[in-house]
Amino acid sequence: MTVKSPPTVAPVFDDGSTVQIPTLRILQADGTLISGAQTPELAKELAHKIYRDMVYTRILDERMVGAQRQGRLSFYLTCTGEEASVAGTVAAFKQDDMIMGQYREQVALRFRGFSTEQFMNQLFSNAKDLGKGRQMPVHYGSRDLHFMTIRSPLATQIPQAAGYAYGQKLAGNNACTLCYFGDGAASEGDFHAGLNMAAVLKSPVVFVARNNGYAISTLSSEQYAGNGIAARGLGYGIKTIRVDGNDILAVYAAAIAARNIAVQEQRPVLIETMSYRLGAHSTSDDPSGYRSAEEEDEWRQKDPIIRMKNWLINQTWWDESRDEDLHKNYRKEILEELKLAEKCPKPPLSDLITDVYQDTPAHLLEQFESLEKHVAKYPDSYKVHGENS
Amino acid sequence: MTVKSPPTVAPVFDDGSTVQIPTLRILQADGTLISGAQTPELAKELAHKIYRDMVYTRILDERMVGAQRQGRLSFYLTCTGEEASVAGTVAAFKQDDMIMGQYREQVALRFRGFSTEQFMNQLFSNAKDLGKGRQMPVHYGSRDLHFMTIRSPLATQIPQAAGYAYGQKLAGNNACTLCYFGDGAASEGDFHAGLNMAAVLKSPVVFVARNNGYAISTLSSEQYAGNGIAARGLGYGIKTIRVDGNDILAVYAAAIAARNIAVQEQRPVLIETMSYRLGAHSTSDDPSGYRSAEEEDEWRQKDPIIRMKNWLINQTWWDESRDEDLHKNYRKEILEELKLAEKCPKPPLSDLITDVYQDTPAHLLEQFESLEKHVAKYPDSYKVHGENS
Amino acid sequence: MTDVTRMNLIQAINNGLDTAMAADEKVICLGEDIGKFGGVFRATSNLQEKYGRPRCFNTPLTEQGIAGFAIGLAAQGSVAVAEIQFADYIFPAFDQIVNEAAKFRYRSGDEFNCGGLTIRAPYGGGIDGALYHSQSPEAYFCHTPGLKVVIPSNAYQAKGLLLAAIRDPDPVIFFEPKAIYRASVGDVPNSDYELELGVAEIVQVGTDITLLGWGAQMIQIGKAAELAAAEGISCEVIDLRTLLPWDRDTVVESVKKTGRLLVSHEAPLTGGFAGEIAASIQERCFLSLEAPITRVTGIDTPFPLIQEKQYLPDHLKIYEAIKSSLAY
Amino acid sequence: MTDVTRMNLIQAINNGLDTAMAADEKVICLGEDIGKFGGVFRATSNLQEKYGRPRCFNTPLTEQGIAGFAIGLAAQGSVAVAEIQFADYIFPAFDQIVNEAAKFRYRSGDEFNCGGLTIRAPYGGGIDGALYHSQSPEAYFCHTPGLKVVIPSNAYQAKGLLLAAIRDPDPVIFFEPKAIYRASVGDVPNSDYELELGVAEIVQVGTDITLLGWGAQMIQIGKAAELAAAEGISCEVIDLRTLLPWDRDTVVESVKKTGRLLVSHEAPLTGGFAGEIAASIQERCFLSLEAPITRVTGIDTPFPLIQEKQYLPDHLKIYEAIKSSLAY
Ligand SMILES: Cc1ncc(C[n+]2csc(CCOP(=O)(O)OP(=O)(O)O)c2C)c(N)n1
Ligand SMILES: Cc1ncc(C[n+]2csc(CCOP(=O)(O)OP(=O)(O)O)c2C)c(N)n1
Ligand SMILES: [Mg+2]
Ligand SMILES: [Mg+2]
Repeated sequence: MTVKSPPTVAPVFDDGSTVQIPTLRILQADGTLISGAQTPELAKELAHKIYRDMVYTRILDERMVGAQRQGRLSFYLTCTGEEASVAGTVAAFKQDDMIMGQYREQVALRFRGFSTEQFMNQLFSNAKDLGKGRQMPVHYGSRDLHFMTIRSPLATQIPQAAGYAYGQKLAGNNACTLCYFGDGAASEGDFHAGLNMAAVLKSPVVFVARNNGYAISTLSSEQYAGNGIAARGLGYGIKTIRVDGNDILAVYAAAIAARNIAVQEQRPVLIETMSYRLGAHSTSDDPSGYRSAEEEDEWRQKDPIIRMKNWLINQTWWDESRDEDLHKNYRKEILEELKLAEKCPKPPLSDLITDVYQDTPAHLLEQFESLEKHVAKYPDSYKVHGENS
Repeated sequence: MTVKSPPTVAPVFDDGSTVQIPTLRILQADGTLISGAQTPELAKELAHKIYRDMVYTRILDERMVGAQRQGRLSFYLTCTGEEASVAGTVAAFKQDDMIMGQYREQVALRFRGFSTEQFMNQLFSNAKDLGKGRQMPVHYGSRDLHFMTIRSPLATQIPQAAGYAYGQKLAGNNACTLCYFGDGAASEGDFHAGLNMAAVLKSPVVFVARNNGYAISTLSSEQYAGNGIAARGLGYGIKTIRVDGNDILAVYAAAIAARNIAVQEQRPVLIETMSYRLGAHSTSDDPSGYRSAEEEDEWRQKDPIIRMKNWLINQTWWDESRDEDLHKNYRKEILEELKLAEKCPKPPLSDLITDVYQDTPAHLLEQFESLEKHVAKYPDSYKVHGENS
Repeated sequence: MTDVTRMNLIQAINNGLDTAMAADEKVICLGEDIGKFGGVFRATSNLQEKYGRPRCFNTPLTEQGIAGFAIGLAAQGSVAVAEIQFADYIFPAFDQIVNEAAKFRYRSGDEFNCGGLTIRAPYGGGIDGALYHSQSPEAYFCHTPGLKVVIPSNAYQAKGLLLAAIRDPDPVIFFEPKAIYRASVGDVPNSDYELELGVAEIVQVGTDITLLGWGAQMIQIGKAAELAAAEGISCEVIDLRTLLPWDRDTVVESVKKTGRLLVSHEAPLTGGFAGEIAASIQERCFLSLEAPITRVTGIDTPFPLIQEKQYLPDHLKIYEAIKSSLAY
Repeated sequence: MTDVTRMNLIQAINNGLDTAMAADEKVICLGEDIGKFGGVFRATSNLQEKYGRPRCFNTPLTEQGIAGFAIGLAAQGSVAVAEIQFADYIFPAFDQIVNEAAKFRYRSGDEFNCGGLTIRAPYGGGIDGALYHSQSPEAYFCHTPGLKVVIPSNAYQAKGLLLAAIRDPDPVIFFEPKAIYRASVGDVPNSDYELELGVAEIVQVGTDITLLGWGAQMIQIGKAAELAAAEGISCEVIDLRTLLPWDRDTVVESVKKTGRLLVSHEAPLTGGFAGEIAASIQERCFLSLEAPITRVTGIDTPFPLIQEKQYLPDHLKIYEAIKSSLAY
């Protein structure tokens, strides 16, 4: 029917291994360009911003893992190792393009302008958390910054992103959607539904598959048998590119081109960023049970932040002393805000029942009334944990 | 990580349109071979059996659509136009390979030895139906014939087939699973889950995607934007082939090779058969609302049964008078069995509650007892429809 | 031009969708075969022709995708009306509905919502559809805070409730009793009107027992009430219309008066929504109840084919249960 | 070697799986991260090492695939024990479970079945897990004829019920109360033993009120019963253990004696399984009931984070409800 397919008389099977999907690379570990590579247009200020946000995120992650170990936080999850995959993509988009992430993309939120205080409010589920203290740490979201609130179920955002972008197309305002997910999430049925629908219905959405080699303990060789996630993009007829996710210039170059395609051609694009989850899956995880320190070390050599720093220094856009200051200032800022957020009161009990519906229905109000009475009877037993009494 | 991918400095996007997936063709409409094509090894008796079963199925379908129009049957659904896609595949498998179909593969069941009486018993939901009159017409199944009972929800059998075949692998008896589904069903999340799991876990299953251009009224151009279903196989690292589904020799050649791969290499295979649903989706459907008579006529010229007949005649394995006899005999047999099945009593009331569990639990027995009493009180109101009183 | 048109339930649905699309260009219809073909039950007939393909289109065959796509559309600010071809096929979308749509506003602290979402699906038995074209899955959704669940029982309700559902600020699951798509005929206003969600309709006032139901069961309940009336039993008949949140006060008031309650639905007994109603009403009407609350429902099996008539709770079963309750 | 080993609930699960795999080579464990890593809660620790990767393996990350694959395995004759990492993530598998596993035998007229299927999932609150690591979805499955639903409340039950579930001829959904995975410790026989499905356990005999629950709620119920005892109230405590099919007779007998029933679960009130129990018991114990059947459950919101303690039905709420019932 609708496929183009030349006739053949040879009964030959193809498992896709002949289909080459190269990896875009621009920057080498020492910060020099690969021969023949072209730097994408990237103004000094923007380069600085990207770098600063990556450094910020690294420090935030280190600090919060520490805070979790100290028992100040119930849970945390880092972006460590994948900062360039995320920063390099978000930097190519417009401020009002919608971002629908998985959970390991805090650098995108930082890039959009989420403040340290806002991060801390969410992490400590305090009364100032935009999410009203309802979700676990790292489930950030901000309407102002066009960053859809993170949810835990994997891959659900993928068909949603296809729909969101379709709505943007009908609205006709040249905005698009940027949707992140992991190599593990790409095995979910929702991945298939979302990418196929976006392709057929021509949604202006850029999918970024963060292929970091793991889904918790599950190796990507236990996740798929084909040529990564990119090979599937080809199957959907989606314009697809694979990039070195630790190479900020390659990621940025791909993302700029991807957004152009999405908005100009009103169709989806898939970027697969090849990288590595340098840390544990989350603070609940211990990777020593399933991978070697050597493997981790190997990837530490490819750190995307160091690589970008080397490039900036080569450009004479940066130097070590500025770098030290940057680190110091961020550490200080984060620690200060952490302390403030910890002390901030928790959300009121009434937040338990609002927003289930736009207007709280009678039966829920009734349930809440009797809960309030009960809590008033036993105030000591229902102190919100972390609450100062 | 685990993908092979050469580096590139060119930010080029690939939407898969450069990936060629040819269509295997052997037989021409007039029954002669395409130049350069090789006939697969196909003994005369087997060729006869395939042809007879295809003719049988065509006649069965015509007759039952007629019976439905006469109001003797509530529902029916034909294989018309796709007989070769199904007969050519099933013929390449062993009798105890498991078949997990969608619903349009009755010729496979016939090939396995399902009798006219058995077809009729299911279609008329009578007491001799192996399925105990519980599912709509065409939901056949037979443990003896290793043909898993058809269910209505689409694509659910795909991950099940991956699991079934995995069990066969562990059992070590060199059997495999043959799993059919349509171009529409291939959009379901279960398709993605099933093919990917089969690929990763190396299940000996042969998937046959019957691409007939439509899912009810939905054109395949509204179903996918890529290079059919085969292109996805490549993405999963599954050995994949596309064949002309109206060319019995091409289908059979592909299927023989596919089963070999599945069993020898213990891995999945995907065959995409390109064909056309010549009839309505079902007796509940009227295709004139969404496609032209011209389009249908065009495809009628490519009828797989006529093409095979021409080949058989060219081989001097068949002639028109035998063909007429065959048709006449089948028509007679089908009509006779139809009448018998119609008159056969319906399943007993007790079949309403058996098989929900292996042993019917107390609460259900209790519900049944009160139902029995009620029905006994109003016998006329609860005559089983179609039941002779 | 008159103010009302005589139409059947499916025409009223079509008319409701037409009205919604005409009134607000943000309204988008999507689903399997709903485009040019107009849907397997013709609910979307002519809508693509009238409003263009971008606003009324076929999707690929994936219910989880349809639900997810529609949630995204709604989050973006569109008003998404998704059709699931049969309620039996809503289960692949269960995660998107229960984990996503229902919790979208709550989990974001109202930063985001998908209130513009409505999911329509034909449900229930009566068409020789067997296991997979007959189910009544409403109870699954009624256990899910954040959703609204609405079921009309006639053409007038169908249009008015559908318009209210589409415009409701929360995600709504809208089940349509397909058995009476054509059989239920009535006068439907041509105007744009809404019937308030969460409000039950007292169909018939009575004194001896309260009969409660929704969807196609209202016809069985009506017939049973007639049979009972012939024996001098006065039934109060209530059509719930919205199951979540349900109009408990109206039911409580009625049961306090009649002292007896019968609830009927097609879905299997165990875990069906009648259980919730019974539990809730026995709590509030304990001292008024003169007999146990009775449930007349499907039995605890998958939906059968050949014994559909035996399986379904019909007017005779309801009538017998009324008599048993009165005789308690 | 002694006959029993002191272990916690998750160790008992691990021990039960080990026992099942040792006894029958057809038993296969599959799920996300369950292989070398042993599962995020360590339920499958060492099983891959012991029985080989073909019999205990990581799957790709797809719950609908895991369920479908496991159904296929079971249909083939294997005994499939699938893990869903959190019960909150069982919803993508809902169609495979509700439309497929539950109806597999029935629809085929017993030509085929997938009775060898068991799906395990940690469920419930108590670990600061918020909306998506805390849900109690048992009621969704209890409305599905063809399934069995089992929930242990301690280590001894966990092993015995799990072995019975794995060997049961019907598909079983097995929810494990993760809040007490480590906290619940007890003596567990080293032998291979099964606890019969469908049979409740009378944990404490009493006369004034029947308290009914399952899973981690049994701890709250136990504490409440103690508080009540201190006030001279004698509670009969029943652990349901199997929710589908549930042991109605045991509950009926108890309520006929005590005249009062309280049911507690973590899931939201509306549509929760306590509703079914209440509806069913008021029908059978109408004349014995001295007060309305009380439900102490989660409220009708998604599962919260910071107000988890307030949300959960705990011993104090149960205690208060006991007193209210007695004072009715
Ligand atoms: C539907 C669903 N299933 C399972 C989980 C549990 N889970 C959380 S993260 C994760 C691994 C995800 O891996 P990947 O998508 O590769 O992202 P990464 O963590 O590597 O960034 C799993 C299994 C979940 N959150 N949602
Ligand atoms: C999960 C599910 N969704 C929807 C349907 C309704 N339905 C039955 S057949 C069909 C079209 C299937 O098309 P395809 O897979 O191409 O098979 P074909 O009929 O062309 O052989 C649809 C939408 C269904 N049976 N199951
Ligand atoms: Mg990953
Ligand atoms: Mg098709």
